[in-house]
Amino acid sequence: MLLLIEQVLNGLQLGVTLFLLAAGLTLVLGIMNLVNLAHGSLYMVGAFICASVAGATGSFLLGLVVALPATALVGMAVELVVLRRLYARDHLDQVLATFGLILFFNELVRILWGPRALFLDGPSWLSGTVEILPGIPYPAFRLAIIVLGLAVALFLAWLTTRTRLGMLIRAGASNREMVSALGVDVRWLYTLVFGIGAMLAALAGVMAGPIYAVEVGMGESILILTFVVIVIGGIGSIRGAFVGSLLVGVVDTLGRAFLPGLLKLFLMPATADGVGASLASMAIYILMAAVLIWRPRGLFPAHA
Amino acid sequence: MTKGLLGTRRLLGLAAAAALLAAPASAAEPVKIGMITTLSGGGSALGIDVRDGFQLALDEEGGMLGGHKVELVVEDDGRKPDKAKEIADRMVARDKVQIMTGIIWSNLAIAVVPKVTKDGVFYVSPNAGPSLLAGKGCHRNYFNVAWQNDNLHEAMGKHVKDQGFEKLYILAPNYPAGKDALSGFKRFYGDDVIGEVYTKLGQKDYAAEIAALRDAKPDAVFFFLPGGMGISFLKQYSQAGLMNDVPVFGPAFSFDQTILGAVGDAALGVVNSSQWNKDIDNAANKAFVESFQKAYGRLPSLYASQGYDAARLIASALKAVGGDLSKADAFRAALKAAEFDSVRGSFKFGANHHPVQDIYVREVVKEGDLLTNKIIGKAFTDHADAYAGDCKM
Amino acid sequence: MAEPLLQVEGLVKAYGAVRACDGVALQIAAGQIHAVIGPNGAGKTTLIGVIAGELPAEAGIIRLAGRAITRSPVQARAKQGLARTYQITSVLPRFSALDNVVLAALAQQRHAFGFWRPLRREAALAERAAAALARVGLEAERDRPAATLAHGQQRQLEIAMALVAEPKLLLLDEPTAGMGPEDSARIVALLKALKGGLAILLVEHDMDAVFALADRITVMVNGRPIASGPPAAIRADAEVRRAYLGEDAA
Amino acid sequence: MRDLWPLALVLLAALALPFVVAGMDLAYVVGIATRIMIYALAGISLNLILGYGGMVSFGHAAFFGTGAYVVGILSTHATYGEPLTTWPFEVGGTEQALIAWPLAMLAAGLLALVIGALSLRTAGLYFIMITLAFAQMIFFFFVSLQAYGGEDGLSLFARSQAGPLDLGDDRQFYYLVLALLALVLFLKSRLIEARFGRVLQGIRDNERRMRALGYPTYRYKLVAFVISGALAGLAGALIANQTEFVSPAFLDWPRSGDFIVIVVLGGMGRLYGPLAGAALFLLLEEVLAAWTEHWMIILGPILVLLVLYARGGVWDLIAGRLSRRKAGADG
Repeated sequence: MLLLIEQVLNGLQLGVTLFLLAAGLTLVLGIMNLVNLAHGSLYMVGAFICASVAGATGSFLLGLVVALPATALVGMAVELVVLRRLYARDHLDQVLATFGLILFFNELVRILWGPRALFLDGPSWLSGTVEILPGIPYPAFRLAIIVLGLAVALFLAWLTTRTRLGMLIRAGASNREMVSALGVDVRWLYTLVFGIGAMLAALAGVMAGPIYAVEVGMGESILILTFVVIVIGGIGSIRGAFVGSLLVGVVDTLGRAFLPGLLKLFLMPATADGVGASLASMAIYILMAAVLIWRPRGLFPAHA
Repeated sequence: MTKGLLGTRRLLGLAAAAALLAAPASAAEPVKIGMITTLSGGGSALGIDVRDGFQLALDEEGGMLGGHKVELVVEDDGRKPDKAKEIADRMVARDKVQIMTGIIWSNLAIAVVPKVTKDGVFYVSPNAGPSLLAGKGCHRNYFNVAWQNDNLHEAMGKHVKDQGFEKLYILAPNYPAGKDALSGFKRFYGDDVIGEVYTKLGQKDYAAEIAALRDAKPDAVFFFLPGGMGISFLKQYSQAGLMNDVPVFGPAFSFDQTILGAVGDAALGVVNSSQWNKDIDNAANKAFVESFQKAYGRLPSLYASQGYDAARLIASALKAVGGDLSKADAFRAALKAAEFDSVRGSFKFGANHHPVQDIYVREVVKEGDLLTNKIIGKAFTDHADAYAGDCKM
Repeated sequence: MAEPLLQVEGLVKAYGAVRACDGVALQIAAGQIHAVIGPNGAGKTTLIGVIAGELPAEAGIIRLAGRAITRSPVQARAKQGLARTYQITSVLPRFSALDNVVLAALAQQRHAFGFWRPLRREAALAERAAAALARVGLEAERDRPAATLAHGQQRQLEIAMALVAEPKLLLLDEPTAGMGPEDSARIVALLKALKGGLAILLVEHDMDAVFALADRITVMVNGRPIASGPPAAIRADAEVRRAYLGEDAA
Repeated sequence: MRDLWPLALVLLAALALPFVVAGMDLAYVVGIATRIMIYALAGISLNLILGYGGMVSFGHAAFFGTGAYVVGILSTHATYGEPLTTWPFEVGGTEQALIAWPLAMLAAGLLALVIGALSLRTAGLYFIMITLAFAQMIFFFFVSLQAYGGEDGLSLFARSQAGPLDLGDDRQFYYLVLALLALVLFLKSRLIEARFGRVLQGIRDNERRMRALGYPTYRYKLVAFVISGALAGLAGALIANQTEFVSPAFLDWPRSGDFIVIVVLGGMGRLYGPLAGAALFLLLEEVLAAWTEHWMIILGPILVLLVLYARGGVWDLIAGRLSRRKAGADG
């Protein structure tokens, strides 16, 4: 039972990490109607910048403070130079161009930082474990991720519903002309939103750095998971991204943790290990298919 | 250094060369060696080290191996099997390479090696050693200078058994090399483990596995998670506070010089197995470590040592036949004899052309600020792989 | 009166809190032109969307020739004899005028899973399509891509696409929208010529056109029909004058 | 008829190629040309739904790889004489192209039926992401398919057998691929002009209109998706023979990206576009890779520029240049 609670917590934590990435992506998808495969590249850039700064200064927090605005700038530069020209284009153009950007960023990072993975560790005061329940020591850094992720979710909810910027963002999504008429330059609004998305991606990368490997290509596998999250949650919906992330995190974690054991009740142990591991790796896709059959536009479709 | 498909000049040169082809290759002509390795994309650190190690041996002799001029053609396979296959076809047909080497990954080796060896090319593997090529699919023109894939896992199994650990929890990715790794481990440890877990290939988050592992209360953990997977696992294992309670063991792949920097202090003190380390005490190794550092400004990795040994092995055989590869049988015999000073010290080939070598037990230590390995013992002396019996050459 | 061709009862369609259609009832007899008028936002286009099946109704019943089609998908309604044009012209821009109509004619066949014989060699379809083009006066433009046709011509093309299916009921959403007087007059003449052959539900802002064409008129305000009757009665209706026409008259 | 002469020229060149290079050390060129044609075939299959149907599938590698695996698995069973299944009756493997290749198309087509039936419930962005995700799922399925090599893949003992042909001979294999490519192109040239093809293009241009006309568009799109999947399966069966090897790397998602690049590079919705696209893409990769190991840093921006400035593919780019030059001369 305790193990189940711990595994659910693990699932939530994975979900929150995914949410950090999915939130930025869904913001850009929903508002600019732009599919940005290179979102994973920004995640990677954020992690690499943080790792370099932390490596040079020994301070994770300093790395975080540098990486967020730096990645936002990189993102805004990409928006200005390339993506801005793609808003009016169809999704195919966007897929193709941002596919090209992935190749570019992966290679650029490899030239700048070399082919080897980088080292990044969290701050020392988060290095220990916290006993959340008797007998379950939980890594403090993972708890920090959960807290941070929830804070970001609340912040985004506040930003989009309670602020002038949020109002402009929502208006911009449905009515470019109206926002223009209000005297706001939509182009800069979009650049700004993209910067926020890039910053969220960098935050995800920085927080993932101490847990996962900081290496070239780290953005792609997680990007596909993020797509699954967004398909489940509904494009453009922060709420959907949040629920979708947690669902995917929990299903993936519980699948890995318990499927092989469950199958051992019916199958030979060796077969159960193999089949269980295979099924677990496909669990989230099956979840996605199920949601699609039930709700083709995701759980919380943002636009009718 | 690399050759393109459309180099017009080259095509013209080839057309001219074609006219001369009737004449037998004289010993004065450079020996052509084709290297297919991974230089871009994921895992390119390994390919780059193999290439640099090989190139170092070449540079030390001033562009020669065993006293004979060598032309090295390097191409990037991008870790795609069909691309590797195409490059191999081209190297055989166009460049007329007589010796090939370089492939890092087992799946690419399986795609390329059987075909090129059938075509009469000698293949010297600096890394990939799948069981197929050591057993059923062995070939007289195929030599593996590094290992059979299971070697290091077997060594760890023996070491862990010798240390008296009784409740073992073992994990590896759910793919053939992962299964081979765990069965290799169990071959010398025994089948009695309390947990055997297969994870998703490329998985990043191991929270679920680590929680289950803690729950099972093992007294030691063995894992095989190459590349980024191992980095992630070790970091998370350490963060979970388990490093001091339950020691982990693994093969050298996750504790190599290419990776240690990224794992950080989490790896400190971990015991792992390897057939090479920079502190193996022999003249060849000392010279290699020193000149590699001088040439490239970094410590050599396991893979660099394998690339270097591959070149040195080829050099010894070229010397034996005077650079004349038309004496295929003599060349093969010279390769088999392996009369070169391996950086590993004693080295010889078994009947299936795979190494019979010592496997060491190392510990991750800190030298100044730099994480590296120190040999603390020997798991095997003159260890041969388990598949040699299946090989009918 | 015989059973009406189209019968709509208690139709409701809401967008959030706004009820675009709120209890709409309509009856159209075969061969009649029934106009729906009303101020902007009265729910006229929504009504057409719901009848055509592009928007789901929340309540109410739609019957076509006695059969309830309230839950049928768009393409099924089309096969039962419903055709429509759009407020914003909707043709296949890369196809020639003739091919647009050919595809419309082909839609009436049981299926279009032909993989071998080129469509343009199917003479029967081409003949029907050419005839429909001729009816709307576009025979000279048959080989021009639809995207290059003038706005008024695209409207005519849409009507041809609807006609070739020989529908029982044609839903026309502002067929003269955005047209100059000359083009408008041509459309009105065209619709007049069609009169009697099929029933038409016409949403239109041009009152001259409405009163020239319609057999019956329904006035909608805020999603509700406030009056329905022959043109003369509507013209005389005080409530209508106050709510809608009055503003025009003043 | 005037438009046909470049095609005839290309065909003639293709027919002559193995003879031209036979005398030289260029025999490997035949292998490269074969690979280009196979990728062109995959591009043609994707072009059917992407260029003619407007469906942006980002998971086409799944069908390509499935086709390859069917050939690989059947061949392995035939080589080792182990039956595929013993229940309800014994079914053995085969090396016969006439059996294995259609089965590869069938399997890929069935997979496309399942994935398509689910994915086509959505459109636009959802469709892109869902096809990508499903393809990734199939990728993981083959990675964990222990019995057939998993991530390591499967080596074929030999190429398939096709009657009197010896496919092990690169030249004969080349001609067979050429013939299949020509056949598929011919069938597709019929299909896109026939009822089905025209309806498909109508759906691409204006799906809402087509529905209002009475077309059950979902059904047409699904059939196109299945045909496309089956053709990709054929391309996969050929690549398995070409490399004599199959592995999950054939299904990894960047390969789906490569296929899209091939289609767009050649010009979407052009019958012969994928031919030009495949040749250009593979050769570009070769040239850049020969130049620098950091070739992707050049290829990436090339793709971006292609999207921004050469929307219609190289075809239009060349045609545009020519017509502009002509216009300049006239003025």
